[in-house]
Amino acid sequence: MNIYEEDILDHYENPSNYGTLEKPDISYEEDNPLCGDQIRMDLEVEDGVIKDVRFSGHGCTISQAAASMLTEEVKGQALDDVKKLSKDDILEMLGIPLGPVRLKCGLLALKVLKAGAYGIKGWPGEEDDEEE
Amino acid sequence: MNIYEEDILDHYENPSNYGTLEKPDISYEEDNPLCGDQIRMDLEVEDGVIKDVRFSGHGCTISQAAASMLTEEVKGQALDDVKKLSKDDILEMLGIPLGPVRLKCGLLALKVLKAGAYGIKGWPGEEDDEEE
Amino acid sequence: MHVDRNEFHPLEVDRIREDFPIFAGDSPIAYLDSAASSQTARCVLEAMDGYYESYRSNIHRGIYHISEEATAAYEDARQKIARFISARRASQVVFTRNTTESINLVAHSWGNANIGRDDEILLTVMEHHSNLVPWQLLAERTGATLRFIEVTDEGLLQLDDLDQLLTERTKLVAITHVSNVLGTINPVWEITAAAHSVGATVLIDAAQSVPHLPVDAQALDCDFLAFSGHKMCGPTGVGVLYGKRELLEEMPPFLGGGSMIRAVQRERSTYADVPARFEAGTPAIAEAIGLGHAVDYLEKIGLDAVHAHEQQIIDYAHQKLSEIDGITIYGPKPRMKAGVITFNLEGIHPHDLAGVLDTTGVAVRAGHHCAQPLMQHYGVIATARASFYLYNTMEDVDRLYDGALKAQNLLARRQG
Amino acid sequence: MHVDRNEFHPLEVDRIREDFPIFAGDSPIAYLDSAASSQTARCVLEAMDGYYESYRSNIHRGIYHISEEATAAYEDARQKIARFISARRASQVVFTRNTTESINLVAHSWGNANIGRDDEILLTVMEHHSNLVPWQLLAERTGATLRFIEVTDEGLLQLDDLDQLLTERTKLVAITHVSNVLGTINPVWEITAAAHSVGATVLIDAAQSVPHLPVDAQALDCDFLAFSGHKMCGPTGVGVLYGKRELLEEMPPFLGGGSMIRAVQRERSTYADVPARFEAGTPAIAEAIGLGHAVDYLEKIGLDAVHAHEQQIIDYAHQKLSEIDGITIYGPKPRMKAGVITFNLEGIHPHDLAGVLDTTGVAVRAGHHCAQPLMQHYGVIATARASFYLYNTMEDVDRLYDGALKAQNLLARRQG
Ligand SMILES: Cc1ncc(COP(=O)(O)O)c(C=O)c1O
Ligand SMILES: Cc1ncc(COP(=O)(O)O)c(C=O)c1O
Repeated sequence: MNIYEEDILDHYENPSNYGTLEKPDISYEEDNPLCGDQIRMDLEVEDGVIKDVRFSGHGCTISQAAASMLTEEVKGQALDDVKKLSKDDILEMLGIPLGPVRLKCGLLALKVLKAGAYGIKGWPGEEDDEEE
Repeated sequence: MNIYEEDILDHYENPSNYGTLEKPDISYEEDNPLCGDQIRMDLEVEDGVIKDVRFSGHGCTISQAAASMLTEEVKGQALDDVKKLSKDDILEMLGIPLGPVRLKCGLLALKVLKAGAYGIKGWPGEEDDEEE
Repeated sequence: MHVDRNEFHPLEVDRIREDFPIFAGDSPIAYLDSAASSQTARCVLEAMDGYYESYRSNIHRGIYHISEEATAAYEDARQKIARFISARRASQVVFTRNTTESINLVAHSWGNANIGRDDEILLTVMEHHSNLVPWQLLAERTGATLRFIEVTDEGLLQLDDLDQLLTERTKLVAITHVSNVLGTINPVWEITAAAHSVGATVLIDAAQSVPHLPVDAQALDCDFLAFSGHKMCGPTGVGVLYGKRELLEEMPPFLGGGSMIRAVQRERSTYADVPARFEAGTPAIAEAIGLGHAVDYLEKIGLDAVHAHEQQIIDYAHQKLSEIDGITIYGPKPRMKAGVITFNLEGIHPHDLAGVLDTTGVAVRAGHHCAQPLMQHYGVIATARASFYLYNTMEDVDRLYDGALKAQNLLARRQG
Repeated sequence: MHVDRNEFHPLEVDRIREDFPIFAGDSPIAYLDSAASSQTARCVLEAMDGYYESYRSNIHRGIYHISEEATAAYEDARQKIARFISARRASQVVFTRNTTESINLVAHSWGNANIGRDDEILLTVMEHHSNLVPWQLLAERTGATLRFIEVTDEGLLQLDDLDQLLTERTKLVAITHVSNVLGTINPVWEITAAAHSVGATVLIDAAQSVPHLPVDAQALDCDFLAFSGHKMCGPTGVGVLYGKRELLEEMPPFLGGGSMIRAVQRERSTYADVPARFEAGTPAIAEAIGLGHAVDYLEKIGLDAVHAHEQQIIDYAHQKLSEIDGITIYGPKPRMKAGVITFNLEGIHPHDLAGVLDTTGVAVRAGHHCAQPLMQHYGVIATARASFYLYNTMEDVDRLYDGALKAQNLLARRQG
């Protein structure tokens, strides 16, 4: 249950798809004001499919590793499939349980990605998972 | 510890000095809005000494018995001595311990008497017992 | 008294009583004051002690184990309570200190923003002071007018003239679900529907209903619902405000401080989403966790069963007390009310009645029950009130009856 | 580490630790987050369980035994707390939920009545959000202006320009006694005297002082003082507002409801005397009783001894942590502060530091500590904070040190 697994540290130290795209079709950025974590996602989209993706920003290991893993996952995926990604998918990628504070860190990249995919304001919001 | 001692019930049923004075030198009245207990005290005062006293009003056994006992006690006393009467004097007269709610009932007569003796507004207030 | 178990005991009261420490011992109290505050279930105390003994910490921001555990337990309690009152989302449950604070929160945050000089607030004459004084204060701040649904002699709401009372000036209807004095169960669903038809917002004071009846906030369709943990087998120090999502989200903050912010600058701040926006400072963590367990406990037993049990008791209490000479019972017939019986004995001050009952180990309340306008309606200053809950028995009623007779013997000698 | 007992252990910490259930067991947590919320003493839990198990009832109006007992215990707690902070009268102690509510009570009741458009409220840059946001909201309501005492790089208040900041427009000075981030003990007596000389009212946020230092409200001469039970070995859900008698007596009610009234009519009410006027609804009864016992506990040990103990620890912690490469410690030297040490390790996010420390059983807080303006002053978004209390040991500091090195090994590889 150690949250500093090698896998996470590897992604933190050598993140995949780190950087920006020159002409992204979609670009969205958000921060977590509580801890200052910040993620930007640039997407190149063709026929509804993510051709390329880059993330940038800074923050704790969890937020950065989650972003790195997420970019690996979604490259080549349909935008509509990205919309279906959930909290549980991120937890599975990270492979460790997260407490409530770290969960916000872990989900920041997904939040940014989804907000981008939905076109920011169209997104129903992360809280909707809660609905019964 | 039974609060319905015969002594209290006797005073309740056959109160001493019940009634009003025709020309009181001091007359004061107050109620306890929480339970509706009401006491009026009429005093005849000569040279600073209570020559005669009557109480009237209605309420629970404790408030009425305390008023009755108190009138017996203060008849013939100097007004200045009345000002010195305390919560403990009342409790001694009643001869039983009182919980916080009934204490308010038990002290109503004293409160009215003191307010009268001090001239209502000059009275520092019952709360002052609390001061350290 | 020998009774048919199925008929009179839908609850296994003997087993239930074991869940409440106060009834242990040889001469347990006949506790007939649950409408003021109920006993607290042992499982609730254990849950709170569990927090204090093994994961005591502050919530929300902690990154270490026990703080994460505390946060999860606190939010879990919110989920449980949301489910208990059939709220759509957990975020519609705001933790407060008690019903009183819940109502004041609405009066300040929603009220200041939505109520103006020409508006009317419709209440009933049977409101608890906690659902009256906050609106008096709001009316003072805004110039709005209070109006009242009257009470019939039987103790029901006088709803014939509801149509006249509800106009387009009515901005808020704030009513009690169950009267804490009369026990009357008000038709809050119908009143809510009528209020909504003129565009009014509806707050239900559920302090006496959520502990005793199944309450479904979505089905009632009310906009706000307020209740207290200490009346429903929970601890003191925690209450709940439920609100419709759109309303809560639009409401400005009430108390400012830690946890209710998004970002703070020297001169101004932005605020967190609901429910955090309304939970400034360190909340009643242990108490919220305890209330979650109280809800588990009540759900396990079933609110239908609790209500049925109280119905049996109150039926019997009416029957038995009616035998007493000189008794006046206030409020409707047993079938139309919850487990409360309020009465006076001729010539005996309710304080004295309660005092004599106390000498026999029977605890009832005496006074105005924080409902002075209702007392004024009945022309009395105080009454005695016995209120029942899942742990009360028919024997408690017998003890109440015997004690009342004893008080008459002792105190009503002047009569005769 | 071998230490001279008299020099380093004015408290018998081993015995004290036995009073806190969380330290039982083989591998106790190094709990370094008492500034957020302290552990609760066993005697406090026992007092609360005692209430729940043997005299559980509502207070104030009850005429039966257990309610009288509960009322007496609740009021007794008020007396104890009054004595603890050297208030003249028990009625100057108002029970609230926490420091945050205490401050909001003043902002609403006193603030709305006394603050106007041309008035200024003087704060400091090191205030907790709970002593900032309520004044922002008051300023929004009234049009008043907020002004700030700056913080020096060393983490002290910049008092040189206090004379310019304090003018006849200054109506309120609201300052923290001890900073929850820097540990700075502010010269509140001097500031209060200066504020009074221009006629300003003074509120002291004592959330971090009352638990850790002897605080004498009369000697400080402040007008209001606010603190929380959960930071001083007490339970969650209860806090205190102390106020000068004349001020409290003139203040209009804040929350309306049961217990705070004298007499209620349909359209208007008259209000009870203080403190009841400010305690609407059923209060946190068990919690207030618990807090009374926490105060007994702290008094028995002695606040001087507690402070001296924290001084020893914080001295040692400064010494030890200063050895770490790349550490920045915020705030003044040990001798000028209470038992708090806030720091950052270069290249390591405080969340990660706290996360690694957690894997070694060390609990510290990481974040903005509800003091974003202070973070902005230092140009950081978050820091790590270790805070100490009477039950902490030198060994806890060693574990903090070891954990910090571990975090560097694990996470600072990018550096170097
Ligand atoms: C200085 C200071 N003020 C106010 C508060 C708020 O206390 P509470 O959350 O108990 O209301 C805190 C606690 O974090 C504090 O440290
Ligand atoms: C109908 C009703 N409303 C409100 C309240 C106030 O509840 P609390 O004192 O928990 O705020 C009560 C409790 O007496 C009540 O019976």
